[in-house]
This record gives sequence, structure tokens and C-alpha cells, in this order.
Amino acid sequence: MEETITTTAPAIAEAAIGLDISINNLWLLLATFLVMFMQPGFALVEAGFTRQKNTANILMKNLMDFAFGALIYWLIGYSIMYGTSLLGGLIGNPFEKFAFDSSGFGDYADYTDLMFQTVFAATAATIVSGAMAERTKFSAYLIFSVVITLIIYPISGHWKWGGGWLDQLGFQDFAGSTIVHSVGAWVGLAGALILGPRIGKYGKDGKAKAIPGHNLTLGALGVFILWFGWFGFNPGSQLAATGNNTIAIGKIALTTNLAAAAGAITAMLITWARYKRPTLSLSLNGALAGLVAITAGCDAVSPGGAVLIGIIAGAILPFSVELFDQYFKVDDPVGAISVHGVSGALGTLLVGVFSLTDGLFYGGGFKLLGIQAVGVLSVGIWAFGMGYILFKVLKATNGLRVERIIEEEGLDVYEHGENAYN
Amino acid sequence: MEETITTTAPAIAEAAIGLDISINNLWLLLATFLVMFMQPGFALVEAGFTRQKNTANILMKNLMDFAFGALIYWLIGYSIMYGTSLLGGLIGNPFEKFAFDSSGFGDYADYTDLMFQTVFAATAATIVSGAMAERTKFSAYLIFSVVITLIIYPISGHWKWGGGWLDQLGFQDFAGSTIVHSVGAWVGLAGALILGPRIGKYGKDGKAKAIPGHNLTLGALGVFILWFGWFGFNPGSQLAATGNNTIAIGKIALTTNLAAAAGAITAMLITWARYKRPTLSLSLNGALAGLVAITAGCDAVSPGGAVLIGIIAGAILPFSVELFDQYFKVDDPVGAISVHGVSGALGTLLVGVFSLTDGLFYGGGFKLLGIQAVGVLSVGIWAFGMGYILFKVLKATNGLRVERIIEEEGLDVYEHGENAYN
Amino acid sequence: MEETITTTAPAIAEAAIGLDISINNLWLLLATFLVMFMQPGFALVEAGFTRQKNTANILMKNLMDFAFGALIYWLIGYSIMYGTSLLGGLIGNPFEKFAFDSSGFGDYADYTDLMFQTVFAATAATIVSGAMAERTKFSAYLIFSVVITLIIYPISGHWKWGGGWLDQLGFQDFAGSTIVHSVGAWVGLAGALILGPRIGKYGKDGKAKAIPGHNLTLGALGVFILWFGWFGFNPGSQLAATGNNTIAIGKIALTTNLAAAAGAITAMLITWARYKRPTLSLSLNGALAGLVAITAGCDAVSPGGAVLIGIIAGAILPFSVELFDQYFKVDDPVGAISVHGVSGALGTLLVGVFSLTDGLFYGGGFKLLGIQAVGVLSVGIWAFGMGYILFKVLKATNGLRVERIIEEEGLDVYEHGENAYN
Amino acid sequence: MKKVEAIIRKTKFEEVKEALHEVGIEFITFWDVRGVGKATQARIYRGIKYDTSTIERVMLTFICREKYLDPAIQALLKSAKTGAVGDGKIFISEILDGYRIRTGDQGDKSVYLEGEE
Amino acid sequence: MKKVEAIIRKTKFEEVKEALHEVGIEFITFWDVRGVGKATQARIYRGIKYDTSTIERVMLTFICREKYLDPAIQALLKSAKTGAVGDGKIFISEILDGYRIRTGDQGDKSVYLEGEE
Amino acid sequence: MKKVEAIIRKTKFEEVKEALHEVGIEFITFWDVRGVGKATQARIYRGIKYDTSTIERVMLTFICREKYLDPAIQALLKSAKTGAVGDGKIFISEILDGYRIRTGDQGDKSVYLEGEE
Ligand SMILES: Nc1ncnc2c1ncn2[C@@H]1O[C@H](COP(=O)(O)OP(=O)(O)O)[C@@H](O)[C@H]1O
Ligand SMILES: Nc1ncnc2c1ncn2[C@@H]1O[C@H](COP(=O)(O)OP(=O)(O)O)[C@@H](O)[C@H]1O
Ligand SMILES: Nc1ncnc2c1ncn2[C@@H]1O[C@H](COP(=O)(O)OP(=O)(O)O)[C@@H](O)[C@H]1O
Repeated sequence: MEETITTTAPAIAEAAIGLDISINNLWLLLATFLVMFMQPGFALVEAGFTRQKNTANILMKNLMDFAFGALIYWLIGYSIMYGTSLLGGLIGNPFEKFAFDSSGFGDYADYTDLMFQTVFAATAATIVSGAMAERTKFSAYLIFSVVITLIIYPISGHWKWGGGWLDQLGFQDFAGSTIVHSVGAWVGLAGALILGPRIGKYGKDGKAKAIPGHNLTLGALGVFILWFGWFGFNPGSQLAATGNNTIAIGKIALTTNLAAAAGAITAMLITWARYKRPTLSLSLNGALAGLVAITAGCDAVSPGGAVLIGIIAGAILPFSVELFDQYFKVDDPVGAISVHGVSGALGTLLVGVFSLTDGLFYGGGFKLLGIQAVGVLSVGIWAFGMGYILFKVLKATNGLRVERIIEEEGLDVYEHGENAYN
Repeated sequence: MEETITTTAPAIAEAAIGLDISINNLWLLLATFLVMFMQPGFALVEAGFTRQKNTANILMKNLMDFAFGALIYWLIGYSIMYGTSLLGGLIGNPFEKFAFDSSGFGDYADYTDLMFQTVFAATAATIVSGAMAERTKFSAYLIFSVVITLIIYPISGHWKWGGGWLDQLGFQDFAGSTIVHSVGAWVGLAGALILGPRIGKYGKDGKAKAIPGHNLTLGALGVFILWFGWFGFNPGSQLAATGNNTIAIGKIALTTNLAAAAGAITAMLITWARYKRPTLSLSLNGALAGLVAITAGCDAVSPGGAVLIGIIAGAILPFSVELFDQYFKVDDPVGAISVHGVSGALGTLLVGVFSLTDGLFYGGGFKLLGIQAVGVLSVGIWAFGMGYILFKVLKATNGLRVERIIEEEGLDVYEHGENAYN
Repeated sequence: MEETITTTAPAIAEAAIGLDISINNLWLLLATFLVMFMQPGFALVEAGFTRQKNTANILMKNLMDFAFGALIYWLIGYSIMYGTSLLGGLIGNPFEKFAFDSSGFGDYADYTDLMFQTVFAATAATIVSGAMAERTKFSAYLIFSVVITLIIYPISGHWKWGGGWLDQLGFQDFAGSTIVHSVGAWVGLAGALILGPRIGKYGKDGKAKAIPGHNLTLGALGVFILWFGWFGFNPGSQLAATGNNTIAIGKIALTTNLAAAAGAITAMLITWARYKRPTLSLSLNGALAGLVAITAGCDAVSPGGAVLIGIIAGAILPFSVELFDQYFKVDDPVGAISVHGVSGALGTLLVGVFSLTDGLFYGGGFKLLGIQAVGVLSVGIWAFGMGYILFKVLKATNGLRVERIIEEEGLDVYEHGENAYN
Repeated sequence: MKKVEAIIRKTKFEEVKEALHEVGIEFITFWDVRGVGKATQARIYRGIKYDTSTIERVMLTFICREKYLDPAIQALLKSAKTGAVGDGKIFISEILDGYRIRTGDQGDKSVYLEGEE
Repeated sequence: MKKVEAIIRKTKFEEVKEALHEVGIEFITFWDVRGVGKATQARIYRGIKYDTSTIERVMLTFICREKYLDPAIQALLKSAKTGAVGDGKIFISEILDGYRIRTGDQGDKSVYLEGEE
Repeated sequence: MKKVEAIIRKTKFEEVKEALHEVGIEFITFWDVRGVGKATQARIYRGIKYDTSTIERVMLTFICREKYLDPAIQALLKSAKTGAVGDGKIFISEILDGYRIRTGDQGDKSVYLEGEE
């Protein structure tokens, strides 16, 4: 259906091209708004899954990582990610699009592209927040949130979406299972490790204790909002809505939805079998795990493949949560590491299995799977490593964790002088 | 404004057709997202209008009916509803579109059609949840939720939207006052009847007691979200956004909004007159009653007609709630039967009165009204009857209602081992 | 990129025009939905920033101002605002578009235009609610809410957007910093002055006391929803999405987002410096201040200009709140006067400074700044004056403020017979 | 004056209130509490079992004159009972003195209004 | 030691707190309660009238030594009063013994710190 | 019977509960309270400083027979202690009588079940 421009009617053709671009632009802008709306989704999930005394702190963090992200990414992050490749595809030219202001357009307006990329960057930053909730100094949070949007995310982002070395290798990550979600999660893992668990999380015998979230209604609302926003995240990443994209965006919406549904159901069934009762908190995480997992391959797999990816992600989720929580003793209050890290890596690898064009199950052999593993690993090492250094430096300088009394009485009062509930 | 394709410029024409389809597809996909977002709207209304001790259960139900609905409807429900008519328009061929995966397109992508239809199916299923809240076994809920999306909704849906016998009769139900909302409500009515009222709902003297909802802020947020989502539900059901549809979708947005506004105001005034004070819970229901009522005729009536339909729906709502609650003693915690059943039937009938083309008030005589009545009745009998059989069978096998102690202490702890609030 | 229609292919050209209009229509309708969704945003901010005992009242007010607004504006407000100018541009002909029902179209469907304008009118009305929260009689609220949508907003709206005298003067207010936000705020200021402060707001020594909001999670969710909805408010006000508008709407989304981010960060930093701790409530207000301020010039300034406008708005916000709260002793529970009034006036004036075409900083001299000041002042005098008269009349007739006991025990029980929380 | 404190089921509150009103107890203060007891419903949060016995209850308390004590306890015992484990307890203690804030009335007069019995 | 329990208006809490601080009562524990009384504001939920008399109040309690008792009660009576029905009550009871958890201090010493009066 | 009331840190609740269970205290009732003390963390709401000393605590209470009193207090003192300011207090008072609603058992029998000790 792509338009073929004849030479006999250039003016009309131009009009037609114009509309094509306008439609794509409209689509991408609306997708941007949907992804932006994921911010309160993340905020509610994190607030709902943690204790009441830290709620104002969590809301403040989520507000500020988006605000700082929007400024920083506009100022320079976008240029590092999408500037001309330097150093063999390791980084984009940071000054090319500095303080971006261009009224040009390609398949859609340049401004729209910046906006769409901005909300993705903010997503990566906000994921970290959950893994480090209830004990991180607010000042430290602001600093590392800036560093993530400024350096960590744009550089590994450049590797794939900026046309860098991973992209040239053939790595596939359609909407960012690895490039967005895992990056946030691996940084968060480094943070949770260096911070240590919340007071009272592990008993004297080392056994994990439950610290129930204060409001699962908020948590569930957050998950529904995220699910809704994901329809901007995945179908929007097609970056166009005309020609063959017309069909593609419908398909991506379908695979996204099926994987989320399968993830929620599978996680529920596992908890039912394992803990005798179907639990809400893990089913909600299961839906998110399905969404994160399908993000890499939502364009490349069949609906049936999407269901399988959702099932696998949802099945692994409860075990992953237990593993980190009870065996590795990494205290991740909202399960961000399992949901975004493990599921993101898993989903990226599964593209190598379920891709209709070159997946293992469709006769593509192990080649793509290998490339996917390279991508998952290299980005993982980058994000975890950079996070580790960052948090170590912060710990030694600004301080990373609040004092004991602040943690016990709540960050809201000591860090912000304000309670969320009165 | 529909494009006329000349033979002199086929390539450009093709481009133009393509854009037309792309725009429709874009519109329908965005409408799908809006309707999907009604899920948290329903969840919040149900959670807000019930007691705190059952909140996790309600959230779980709403998550799971959407998740199961998405899978089941994709797998087979869609085919039953939209497969080629069998048995004289009673049912669609269930295997024609089994595990749907088609990258074709008509006026929009086939995938998009499946997605749009899926979120409608999920709406029907979720309505049942409210009428049976606070006392239904979770396992039973899952089972009947699947049966609704698999059989009950698609079959009566086929009668109208699948081109079945009701459609051929001339029955009009634009976006589903009857086909979606009433179906859910009549199944819910059967369920509420068979379940019986919640413990403490009726005193020893048989008098109804108030069991106030635990959080009307959530309830109100839910209603606003539903109102927002309805702009996908009704205007989206135009299924296109180009040519004359350009005007139609604007008009449908207007009639939808006016009916909702009129419904809310009228319900408020009635409660003010009747109970001395304007009450929030019934005004919120009034807005929903207006929305449900206009759904059948939002395309066919004038803005003034929409206001009247909203007024009638809003006026009847408080009486309908009293009738079911205090006289029939059917315990429907969120008013789903009145809002979706009574208002849905009413709105469908009123198309026969207010339709600009063949309504009673516009010289169309009683013909359409009669056909509407046939549709309302036949779908009502189908949904109530199937629901009745379904719940009777469930009661005798799996069990339908939780034990007394579970109901008293809350379904959250006993059914899910988790509290919503801590 | 605007299409040029050649005479050789009229049919195709017509198709192209049609699509152009359809796209604009689609865009505007979706923007309408986003702006409509700001209603729960306002409701949650107001509810979250006030006390629990008045929550049902606040939700009821926000539901009802939207419902009444939708009906009144359709019936006559739209005509007053957009009817042919009478009296030298002071008012539109109120009967021209009475009970509007036109299936014509210009650049988009007429119905769509009505819908878009309706949700703007509802925004102006709902702003008043916050400034007068926790002590206003519900019956009085309904009356003045109707008067605002019927008279106050449409008349000053006509001055600019209806093509009235301010428009002819060259006044610039792209999406309504002054025409929508300030109007609501200045009416609210008149109301807050005449009502007087809430009981207990000022001690015997005249010192302001804190009356903390009951749920900042709701407040934060509300702000995120408003931010999301603002992407309909500002980019939507471009009223088209094709041709050069393609780029414009992307740019407006960017300037809007940058100003909001800068506003939130600046307000946070100011509170950090001033009160030793970064406070959530004022940072949330800071984001809104940035949004309101950029609304007038989002199309006319550069991204850098947008950041500066956000910074200025965010910096002034905490001082403005203190000024009204502690010095003028105007009790405005949610800060509506500072957020919508002060920031709205500021943003409108700053167009005269930062406008790329004729702003002071871009060599345009003081001319535009002067015109902007005329607009800000005249609309301010109109809105405040009309509000003042309205509330004085209401006070003398219906009564404006609830009795002492109602205020102390909560408006929910006495005014609505219902609690929000149980 | 005696203070009566009762921990009862939430679902029984309305009945208890009415029963107390009937025997002349007009003023009651109550709030939500949680009880730790012998119940054994496991809660699971994210894979960890915890808190095996907490249940939601209402604590109500009223201060009354001696002569009201017995009827009040009988009313309570009757109206709060379901017969199943978890019905709760009633405890009585001594109040040394009381004041009505509005009037400053002290002692017994703090809990009744003369001429209004 | 004596225990003072007061049920007061929410709107009066700040004043009461300050008044108690002035007479040397530094530690107070408080929580939200609801009171059933004589008020008759009908609540209506979905068409059903109910619960005609519940009002929101704050319960505050402090344990103090005898010598603080009288000034504390006077401070309470003054600061919590509006003069309108619903101002609430004060009740006094006996405390047999007390402990400060941090130090294990027992008896009177549990409620004051030596050298800090 | 004696009533024990303890105001403790929220973070210590689980430990305290287990410690009490170990010395035979099976039934505990608890709820969230706020304490006014000497802490000085300023809260700021919209530019106004307020409420400089409120902290969140848990109030727990149980009624037990005399013989359980001492072990229970020792368990409490040990399990609720962090050593930092704000650990809270324990107060003991007299209970005149008690009833088990389910059975009507009165007196000491209201707090234990025969043959179940
Ligand atoms: N001795 C006690 N001290 C404090 N609270 C108690 C005591 N005994 C019971 N309770 C409270 O009453 C609730 C229900 O009483 P329970 O003893 O379980 O009922 P039953 O007497 O029917 O076994 C408990 O969960 C607890 O909150
Ligand atoms: N005897 C009592 N026992 C328990 N609570 C009481 C008692 N008397 C009053 N209260 C509480 O105090 C609140 C207000 O006191 P009230 O008696 O209504 O004021 P007033 O003394 O001015 O008439 C009541 O709602 C109730 O919660
Ligand atoms: N005399 C008292 N009466 C009532 N509550 C008290 C009393 N003393 C302490 N509390 C409560 O206990 C909490 C913590 O006790 P606190 O005295 O601050 O600890 P510490 O003994 O370590 O200084 C206080 O915030 C308050 O709620």
C-alpha cells in the first residue's frame, strides 16, 4: 500500500506524502502521550507495593525522575543516543543535537521523535526507583537518576537504536525489553545490592520476612495504567501507521495484549499451586512480566508465540522473585529486577526462538539466539557495571542510604517534611 | 467526501485508499485502547462501592476476567461471534477464525478488528463481577467468566453484530447497550439471585440495610475513567473516521457526553428530592446509566434526543436501584443490574422512539420499537437463562458461594491470602 | 506540505482534502478526550489536598460542574462564545448556535468543534472549585458553576477566541493561560475572599496554620493525569494535524513538557532552599504552574524559552502560595489562585518576552508585552468583577457558606448524607 | 463509673449499637483494631508466608454508671454473639472521675444529663 | 500514676496539644475514633437511610504523675471547649505500674526523666 | 486480671508478638496510633511549618491473669527495645471483670480456656 509517486501529478503526490507523514506523526505523538502516562503507572505500583510512611518520597521520586529526564534528555541525552555514531558505534555525537530544536521532519516531525524518545528514557530511569525503594537518600536518587538519563541509558541505547554496534550485529529488540527495561533493572540490581536490604526484611536467622505493600488497589490501578500505556510503547515503536504499518500496529497490539494476559494467568496459577492461594501481588507482576517479555519481539512473533512468551515469563516470575528475595537476599520491594530485568532478558532471548523469520523454532537455527545473548549480556554488563560504579561513588561521597531512624520513622517526614496521608 | 477512484492515476489512488484505511485503522486501534482502559474503571467502581476486606478479591477478578477474556476470545470467541452464520444466524462458525492470525484488511487491519472486539467482550464479562461481589468463590468466578466470553456473549453478539437473525430483523444496537451491557447485567442478575444476598444485607425483618462502599474516591475515579473510555466505546463503534464518518464520530462523542451529563444531573436531582440530599453514589451511577442508555442509539438520535435519553435513564436509575435492593431483595453491591441491565434495555428501546430515521417521535411508527423489544427480550432471555443454568450447575459442582466465615472475615485473606491494605 | 489541488484530478484531490479534514478531526476529537480526562485530574488534586471529611462533596462538585457545563455550554455557552460578534466584539450572538446541532464541517466536523470547546469550558469552571473548597454550600456551587459556563467564561472567551476585541488587538493566548485558567482562578479568588478562610486556618494571632491534605497519592495521581491531559489541551489547540501543523503539534508537545518539568524542578529546589526539605505538595503545584504558564505561548516560544518560562513559573509559585496564604490571608486549599491565576497571567505576559516572532527578547520591543498586559488585566477585571458580584448576590440570597457545624463535622455527611470512606 | 471495653466482630457492630441503645447506653466510642489470636489463615505476600492470625475487629468503649453496667453487659453478650470462635471479649474497669468538656460537669454527671434520663 | 483519656473534636486537637504542653504534659498518644451519640444527621447510601449518629473524634491519652493531673485537666477543659454539643469527655483511671522500654525504668520514673523536669 | 497497654515501634511489632506468644500470651489487640513526644522533625505543608513531634506507633493491649504478667512484661521489654529514644512505654492497670462473648464465661475464665493451657 505504500504510495508510488507518479511524475504526472506532483502536487497531489506531495499532498499524499504530506498526509502520510502527518498520520505517522499523529500516531507517534499519541503513542508518546500513552507512554508518558506510564509514569503514574510506575508511581502507583511502587507506592502501592511499599509502606505508607514512604509514599510521599516515592511520589516525589517518580515526579522528579520524569522532570529531570525530560530536561536532560532534551539537552544532551537524545544527542548521545541518536547523534552520528562515534568510536565504532559506541556512542552518538553528544553535541550534534544538543538542546534539540529542529523543525525538520523525516517520516514524522523531528520534535515528535524527540518526545517519543524522551518518554522511553524516562521509563528506564523510573524502573530503578522501585528496586531501591524505602531506604535511598533523595539527594542520591536525584543524582543517579540524572546520570542514568544522561549517560547509561543513551549509550547502550545508541548501540541498538542509534545504529551502533549491536544494531549492526543484527541484535533485535523491537521496543526495548533489553534497551529500556533491563537497563533500568540491572542498574537497580546494582543499587539494591549496594544499599542492602531494608531494616527488618531479613530476620536474625536470615529468613526473608514479608513487608506487605500498603495499598494494592493503587498497585493494581498502576498495573492497568501500565498495560494501557504499553499500547503506546509497543505499537508506537513501529514509528508509523500507514502502508504496511497499518497491519503491523494492529498485530503488535494483539501480541502485546496476549502476552500480558498469559503472563498474569500463568503467574496466578503458579502461586495458586505453590502457596495454595492465587495471590494478587504476584499476578499483577505476572502481567507486567508478560508485557516486558513481549516488548522485544512483539513485531516478530505470531499471536501463538506471544501467548507462549507470556506463559514463560509469567511462570518464571514467581520463582525469580523468590530467588532474589529469599536466596540472593536482594531486597527489591516491588520486584523490579524480576519483572524488568529477568523478564526483559528472557523476552529478548525468546525472539531468537519465536521470531517468525529467523527464530530457532522456525528453522532459523541458533544464530539469532546467539546474537540476542550477546546483546542481553553486553547491555547487562554495561548497565550493572556502570550502576555499580555510580552507586559506590555516591555511597562514598553524597551517601546513598538514609539513617536508621529515618528509615524506621519513614522517609516522608525526614526527607520531605510531609506525609502522604493525614 | 468518500474518495472516487479515477482510472487515470491508479498509483496515487492506491496511495489515497491506503491512507483512508490507515486512518480508520489508527482510529479503531486508539478506540480499542480507550475501551481497554475501561477495565480499571470497572475495577475501581466495584472496589470503591464494596468493603475493604474484599478489595484484593475484586481487583483479582477484574484482572483475571480481562486476561482470560483476551485469550479465550482470541482463541475461539471471536470466531463464534464473527464466523460465517450457521443455523440460520444463531451462531458463527467456531473454527473459521480459531486462534486468529490474519494479516489481511478490509476497512482496517483484521488484527485491529480482533483487538477492538476483544475489549468489548471483556467489558461484558466484567459487568457480571459487580453484581455478584463480596460473596462469590474465586474459582467459580473464573469458570463462569470463561463461559461468558466463550459462549454467552459471542452467541448473542453474533445475532446482531455477526450478521445473525436479529441483525436481519432490523434490530438496532449501535455500540451495545443490549449486546454488551445488558448481557453482562442479566447474567449478573441470575448470579445475584442464585447466590442470595450478602450476610447482614437484610435484617431479620427483611429490611434492606446499607453496606456503604469503602472508598467513593476510587468509585468516582472509576466513573470518570469509564466516561473517558466510553469515547472509545461509542465513537469507536463507527469503525471508521474518514468520509462521512468524520462527522459521525464527532456527533457520537457529543450525544454520548450529553446523555452522561443529563444522567448524572437527573439522578442527583431525584436523590435530592427523595432523600433530602444529593448523594454521590447514585449520581455516579446516574452518569453510567446515561452512558449505557445512549450506547444503542448514539449514532441515530439528535443531541436533544440524547439529553432526553440521559434524563430518562438518570431518572429511572434511583428507583430501579431501590426496586431491586429493597423490594426484589436482589443484592447487587454496585448497582450493575440497574446501570447496565435496566438502562441498557431502556436505551435500546428508546432508539425506537428517538431515532431520527424511524423512531416513533419522528414519524417512524411502532415498527422499530417492536423490533427493539424483540431484541431486548430475546437477548435478555438468552443471557439470563444461560446464566441461570450456568450458576446452578456451578453451585451443584464447584460451589458458587464462599463459606460464612470467609464472607465475614473477608475474601481477601481466605481466598487470596493477601490484604489490599496494610 | 499543504496540498495544492490541481485541476486535472479533482476527484482524487477531493479524496485528499477529505482525508486532510478527517485527520484533523480525528486529532481534535482525541485531544478532546484527553482534555475531558483532566476532570478526574482536577477532582483528585482537589480531593487529595483537602480533608477526608469533605471528599464526597469535592467529588460531587467535580462531577456536577462537568455535567452542567456540558449541557449549558452545548445549549447556549458555545453560541455566546463563538456566535457572530455583537457590540463591537464584546459577545457572540447567543441564539445563532443555540442547542447546537450542525452536521457541517470546516477544517473538521462542527460537532467536534463543539466538543473540544465544551471540555475547555468545563476546565475553567472546575478550577473555581479548588479555591473555595471545604466550606462552600453545594447548592451555591451548582448555581455559580452554571453562571460561569453560561456567561463569565464564554464572554471573555469570545473576546479572544470568538474573534472579539482582544483578538483584533493582537492579544496572544494560544491555548488559554488567561482565557481558561486565569478566568477560573480570578473567579475563585473573588469567591475565596467573600467566603473567608476555613475555621482553624488562621490562629488567634492571625498566623496561618497548616491543614494538610488527606491523601497526596491522589493529589500526585491527579497531577500526572493533568499533565497527560495537557497534551490534548495544548497540542490540540493547534486545531489541526496536517501540513505544517504536523511539525507544530510535535513542537507544542515538547514546549509543554519542558515547561512542566522545569516548573516542578524549580519549585522543588525553592522549597528545598527555603524549608530545608524538598516538599511534594509544592513540587506538584510547580509542575502545574509550568503547564499553566506555557499554555499561552506553547506555539510561539523556543524549547529553551519554554524551559525558562517553566523555571520562572516554578520559582514564583511557592512565594505566591505563601503570599496569598500567609500575607493576604486568602484561604485557597489547593493553591488554585497561584497555579492558575498568577501562573496564567505570568505565562501570558511572558509570550510578550519570549515569542520568537515579536517577543521583547527577540527584538519585538514592548508592543506585544503591552497588548498582553491589556489582555491579562481586562480578563482579570472581568472575571474577578463578575465573580465578586455573583458571590455577593449568592451570599445575600441562597447563602454561600455552610454552617459552622457542617464545616467542622464535614460537608459529606451534612450536605450529601454520605461519607467517601467507610 | 465503670468503663466497658468490648472487642467484637465488625459485622455485629450495628446490632450491638442498637442493643446498647435499648438499655440506655447512648454514647459509645469505637475504632478499628486488629486482633492476634488462634486463627490460622496464612497470608502470603510475594511468596513469603506471614502473620498467621491477624483478624479485623472493632473495639468499642463506653463509660457508664454502675446501674447501667449489668443490662449493658447482657445486651452486649447477646447482640455480639454468633457462637463461632472469634466473637471477642468484654472487659470492665474502674473510672475514677470524668468530665464533660462542654459544661465542665464532673463525676457521674459527666455521663448523663440531668432531667434527660 | 493516672491515665487520662479524652475524646475531643478533631478541629481542637492542635490547641489541646499546645495547652497540655504548657502544663508539662509532653507525651501524648492519640488516634482517630468514631463516636455514637445523639446527633441525628441521616446518612443515605444508595437509597437506604442508616447510621444516624456517628461522628469523627480524636481519642487522646496520656499517663502522668498525680501532681500533673489537675493542671492537665484544667488545660484540657479549656482548650477543647467550643460550648456546642459534641465537645466530648475526659475520663481518669488508675495506672498500677509503668515501664520505659528504652531503659527499663519502672513506676513513676517511666513517665519522667530525672533531671529533665 | 490485669490489662497491659504498650506503645511500641511499628517495626518491632512482629518481634514483640512472637515474644509474647512464647510466654503464653495468645490474644493481643492492636491498632495504629500517633504519638506526640520530644522529637523535632518539622513538617512543612505548603510553606507552613507544623506539628513538630508526631510519630507513628502501634498501641497493643492484652488482658491476662496475674501469673502471666511478669513474664509478659519481661518479654515486652526485651523484644520492643532498640535503645534509641522513642522505644515507647508499657502501662499496667486493673481489670475488674471480663466476659468471653462466645460462651458467656466470666472472670478469669474469660481469658483462658480450661484444659487448653
Ligand atoms: N485477653 C485478651 N486481650 C486482648 N484482646 C483479646 C483478648 N482476648 C481476645 N482478644 C481480642 O478479641 C478477638 C477475638 O476474641 P477470641 O478470643 O478469638 O474469641 P473467642 O473467645 O470466641 O475464642 C481477638 O482477636 C483479640 O483481638
Ligand atoms: N460515656 C461515654 N463513653 C464513651 N464515649 C463517650 C461517652 N460520652 C461521650 N463519648 C464520646 O464523646 C463524643 C462527644 O461527646 P458528647 O457527649 O456528644 O458531647 P456533649 O457532652 O457536648 O454532649 C461522643 O460522640 C462519644 O464518642
Ligand atoms: N506518658 C505517656 N502517656 C501516653 N503516651 C506516652 C507517654 N509516654 C510515651 N508515650 C508514647 O510513647 C511514644 C514513644 O515513647 P518515648 O517516651 O518517646 O520514648 P523514650 O522513652 O525512649 O523517650 C510517644 O511518642 C508516645 O506516643
